[in-house]
Amino acid sequence: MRDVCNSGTLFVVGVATAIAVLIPQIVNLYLVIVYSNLAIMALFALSLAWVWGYGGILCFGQSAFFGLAAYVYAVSVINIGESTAPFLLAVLVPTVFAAVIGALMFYGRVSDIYFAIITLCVTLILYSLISSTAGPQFHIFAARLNGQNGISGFRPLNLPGRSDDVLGPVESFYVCMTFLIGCYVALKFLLSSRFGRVVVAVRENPVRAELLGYDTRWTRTFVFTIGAAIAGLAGALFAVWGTYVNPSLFDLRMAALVIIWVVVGGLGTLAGPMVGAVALQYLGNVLGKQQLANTGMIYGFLLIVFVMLVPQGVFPTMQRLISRWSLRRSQYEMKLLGDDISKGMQGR
Amino acid sequence: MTVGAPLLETQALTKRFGGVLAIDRIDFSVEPRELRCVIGPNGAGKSSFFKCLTGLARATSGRVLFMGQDITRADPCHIARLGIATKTQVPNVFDGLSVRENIWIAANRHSISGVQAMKASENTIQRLGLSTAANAVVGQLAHGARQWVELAMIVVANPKLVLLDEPTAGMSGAEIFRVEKLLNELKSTATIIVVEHDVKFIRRIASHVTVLHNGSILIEGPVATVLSDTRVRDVYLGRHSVT
Amino acid sequence: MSITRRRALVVASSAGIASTFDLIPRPSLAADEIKIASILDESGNLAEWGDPMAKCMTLAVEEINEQGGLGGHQIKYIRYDTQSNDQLYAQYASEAALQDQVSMVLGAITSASREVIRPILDRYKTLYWYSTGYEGGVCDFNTFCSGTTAAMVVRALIDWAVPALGRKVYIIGADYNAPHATAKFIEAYTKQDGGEVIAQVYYPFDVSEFGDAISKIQAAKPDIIYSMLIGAPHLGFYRQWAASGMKGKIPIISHFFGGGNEEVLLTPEEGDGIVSCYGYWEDIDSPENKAFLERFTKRWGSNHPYINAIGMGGYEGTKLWWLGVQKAGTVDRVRVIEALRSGISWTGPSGNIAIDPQTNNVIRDVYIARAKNRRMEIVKRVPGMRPLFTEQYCNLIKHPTTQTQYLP
Amino acid sequence: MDLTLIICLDILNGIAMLAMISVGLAIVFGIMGVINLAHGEFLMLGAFAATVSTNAGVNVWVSMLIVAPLFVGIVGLVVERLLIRLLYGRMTDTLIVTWGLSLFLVGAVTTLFGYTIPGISAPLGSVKLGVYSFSAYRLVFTGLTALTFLVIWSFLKYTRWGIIARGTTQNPEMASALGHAPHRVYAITFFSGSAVTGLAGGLIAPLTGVVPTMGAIFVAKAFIAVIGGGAAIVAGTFAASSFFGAVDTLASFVWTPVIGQAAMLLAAIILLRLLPRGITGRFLERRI
Repeated sequence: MRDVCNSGTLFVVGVATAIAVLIPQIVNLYLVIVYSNLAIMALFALSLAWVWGYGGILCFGQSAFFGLAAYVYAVSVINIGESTAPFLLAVLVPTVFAAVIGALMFYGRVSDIYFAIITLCVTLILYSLISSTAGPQFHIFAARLNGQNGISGFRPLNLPGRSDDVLGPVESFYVCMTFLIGCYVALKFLLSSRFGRVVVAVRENPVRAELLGYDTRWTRTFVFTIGAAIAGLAGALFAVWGTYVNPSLFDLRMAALVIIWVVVGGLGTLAGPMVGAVALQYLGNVLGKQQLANTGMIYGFLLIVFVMLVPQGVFPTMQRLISRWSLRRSQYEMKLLGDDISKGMQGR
Repeated sequence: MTVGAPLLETQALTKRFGGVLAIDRIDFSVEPRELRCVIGPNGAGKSSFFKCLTGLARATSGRVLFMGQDITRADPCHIARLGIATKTQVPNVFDGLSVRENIWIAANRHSISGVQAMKASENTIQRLGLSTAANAVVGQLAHGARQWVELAMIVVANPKLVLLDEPTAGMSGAEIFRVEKLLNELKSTATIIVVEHDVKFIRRIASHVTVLHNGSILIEGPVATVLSDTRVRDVYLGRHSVT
Repeated sequence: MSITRRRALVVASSAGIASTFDLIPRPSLAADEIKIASILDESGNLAEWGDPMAKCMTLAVEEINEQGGLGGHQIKYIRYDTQSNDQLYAQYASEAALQDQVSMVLGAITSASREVIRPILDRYKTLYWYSTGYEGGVCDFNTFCSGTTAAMVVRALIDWAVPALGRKVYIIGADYNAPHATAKFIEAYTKQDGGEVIAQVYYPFDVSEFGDAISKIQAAKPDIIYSMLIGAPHLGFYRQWAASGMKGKIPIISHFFGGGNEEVLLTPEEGDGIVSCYGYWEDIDSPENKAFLERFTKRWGSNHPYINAIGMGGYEGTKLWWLGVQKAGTVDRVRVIEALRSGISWTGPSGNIAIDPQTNNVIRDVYIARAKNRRMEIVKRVPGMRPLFTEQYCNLIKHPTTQTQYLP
Repeated sequence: MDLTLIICLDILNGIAMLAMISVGLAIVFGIMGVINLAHGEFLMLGAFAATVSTNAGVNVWVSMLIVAPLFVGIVGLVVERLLIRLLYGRMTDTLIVTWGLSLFLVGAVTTLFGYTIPGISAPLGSVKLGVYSFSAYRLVFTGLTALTFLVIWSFLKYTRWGIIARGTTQNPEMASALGHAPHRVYAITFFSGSAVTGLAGGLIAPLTGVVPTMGAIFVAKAFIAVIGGGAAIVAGTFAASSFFGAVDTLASFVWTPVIGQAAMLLAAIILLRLLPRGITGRFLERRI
């Protein structure tokens, strides 16, 4: 059981590394830029895959942490210049923010759809607040927030400590892929650790976990915070990638999009949502170049068809196709085991 | 009846759900190493009483003392950490996980390392004859088997106090016999409170019985006397109503 | 329905093919082909602006090609639909510049999206054309803004309105940058014309309930309401205003009205009499405009929505750029920019437009018009308005390396 | 004096607006637990139906009160048959499908009608209050909202179908054991939910701009209202709308509309933090 998961992990890591190494060799600069964006969105999807798929926390406002990080990077890099501190700050701020919200909500035993709506509200509040900072009076030191227009044209990443060595598209792509693979592996390790199994247990049955002496409120807060940190990382990378931030990062579309990615990729897996994000982002990019019909219409239609054909999401479906036979067998074994238990119980 | 401080004690414990008075000023106590049965017709307040003890429900008034410590307002996880293990009425396990993982989770809470937890859970798996099923996903097991896994999760936690809500529900005769043996083993290390309907089973395991009726204690005492008491029979037959 | 499905599926498969192509690096481009691209929201929230812009640009390109292009080189026009999603702006800008290596990008509707792609196109040395009317202040050697700037239309509108309608101006606007910035011009010019702005109130885009606004205005009793409301939800104001029986009691002026074909979305009972000011209206009565409308109808059919200044921007931008190319005799970026800045002037459907070398913005005619029965009747043509605010700060002749937007 | 009165009217109207756009969602979510992300587009369809039919010469009241609900109800029925039915109990899949549906509907309507269709103006004139004047239609709108709520409430409380529907919510197996196929109940529920949404769309058609993308702005507000309301469909939505609507309008009046919006969202957060099961989850247990 655990071996399978490991080989799966290795497979995913292998593929990702191959992509990271090969892409810049075989494709031109533009596609490297596109793929960087895909990597960033995959990382973003990964954060929700963890929070929702493993923590069992439906967070409808994951984009709040993504956008917050992007804004923190933009504002602080304009003020500081050298990009290392701003980058770290950009990950730190949403993490702390999430820890506070999480503690507030989970210790109040808010959960399920109610938590989802609260997080959505948080995003929308950020949207309306940041949108209304058009005037010159809204600025953080040197950085003017600039309302709907957002901030653009700020510095991308540079080599730590050496503010003249600004990273080009290819280097940035390596950075994105490194963080993506890093986070994926880190989460896999976390899941196989003692804590990781407790996390899954809490998702499976919070009441039982409580009765066994686990503080689900703390567990949930912690899981949520980790997720926010990863989303923050993605957001910071996004700001670096596009060198622009604006309130659309906090709008309903963005909030829903990441959820769609996760479901399309497959809830309850880490690799699936990454695939989902890449696939859907790429689809949108490709559809934007055709003039046959309204893009939104086609996109929506494809989504519907997809769910009808691939209910469990891409990744689990693939897994099932691979192990259909063995699965049928295991169910048979399961029955035998059931009998064994009752025998065993009477045996002694 | 042994002397000394009670392990668990409730003082005028009361719980209302909305307008309904589920349990009404219950004064209850068990001694260390005792196996106490709590019986009563449906709606007598047995489950509510348990909920208040485990922290799943907050008592409206009154106190719950465990080894002299007030746990009335404590959270379920903190109560559990004091050494109170619970089996709820319906099998309450991690359906998505394997038998081994279920038991490991239970052991892990108070083990210093994952390895130690693994050892503890393996022992329990052996002891309860679950080894053949160790990798089965609990959700796919039969009702009785899942109850059994839940009991294993209690055993591995080696608790001071065990609360069992209808441990034999949906079990075959042989399985019930098995549970009885397990309880007798547990009794040597822990205090046990069992909610049960099966009178034969009660006679076999318990020395003392508490009868709940309409949310308060109707009668309490040795099995024989209590079960032969007319009021108890009336209550079960629904003739009697305490005023 | 079934037809739609089939079409969608066809598209899906073709899309798949396209994507596989993308994975392979493209060979260098055919030499005899001039490529230009538009990056516009042709679907999603902003589609009602993006779609006509793309149509107008298509028409311009086809006209140029009919006239033989540049020395026999035809123009290939690439359309990117950003689906009202700023991320795609960033991606497509890079694609147009790096992969398609186009000679010119015309694109962005909102200022936000413009500020996303302007730095990218600067970085990758691709000529950028922004044709939508905007708040003004863009000062970038590589960027040409052929739309009206807020200062010029406000100047025209206030100079006409304050003497004619009264002194007390009440500003109600959408809560984003352009209105906040423009309000400063309104205040300044109103004061110069002897009037005063008595109040300003701003609404988020998604507000459609204007009860409180109407009550506040009724309490304040201004002579003029200057509206900078925009988008469908904000139409609620005009509707609720009329429904409250206020229509005609206090005149409404707005240099935003008409940009989203509000005069069509509103009924005559609601819309008639609202005065606006833009660089182009379909109702302009000039031979150039008549000819244009004929060609447009011939190309896109007669039941197209009312063509407004924003849509026309796609046509103007392409034509102006083409004048530069013809003058330079090449599509080389630097030479075309020089040619354009050497004083290009053009009389088209929207009257005269001249490029101002100091700002890379334009000096152009603007038209004050009044909504009447779902069309706009021209009240006054104001010739040769300069990019007033922009030219105070921006001087690309002295500082050609500037790449910024000055905000009031 | 006039001012306070007018403010009260505005607040009432704000509440009515929120309540009206939410109640259809409340029915679908409350009884079926289906999160319909295309709710906004259903509103849009209602508005389009009303506008188009009015422009086609149908009496404005007929098209708002009959055509719009009927049309959207039928659309809802089709959607239920083709999509939702196959996804019961699969909340996450329903999320994507309805999201896809919303994109599809926007695209389809755009393709059919274009971006701009001639709008319809509010019937009835205006009423004067001292220096103020107030749209009579908006008063009627408020009244109609109240009426709609009354009808739905009494329907759920007294009619056989209402009771069956509520029963199905509590316990589908039980309901089907009693011989009521949940699918049939759900189909009818989705139809009526969509119809009410269509009605809302029709009624707001003269109040706002009718364009294919208009739905987007309503869906979030509607959700917050419905979830904030909690278990009870009618009472909950009503309570939540009243609370949020009042907060929004009042804050908009006292400060700025931006603050109004933020205040409403903040109120929602605080509310759900204090009452983790929504308003009625706490106070009106087991009500409609």
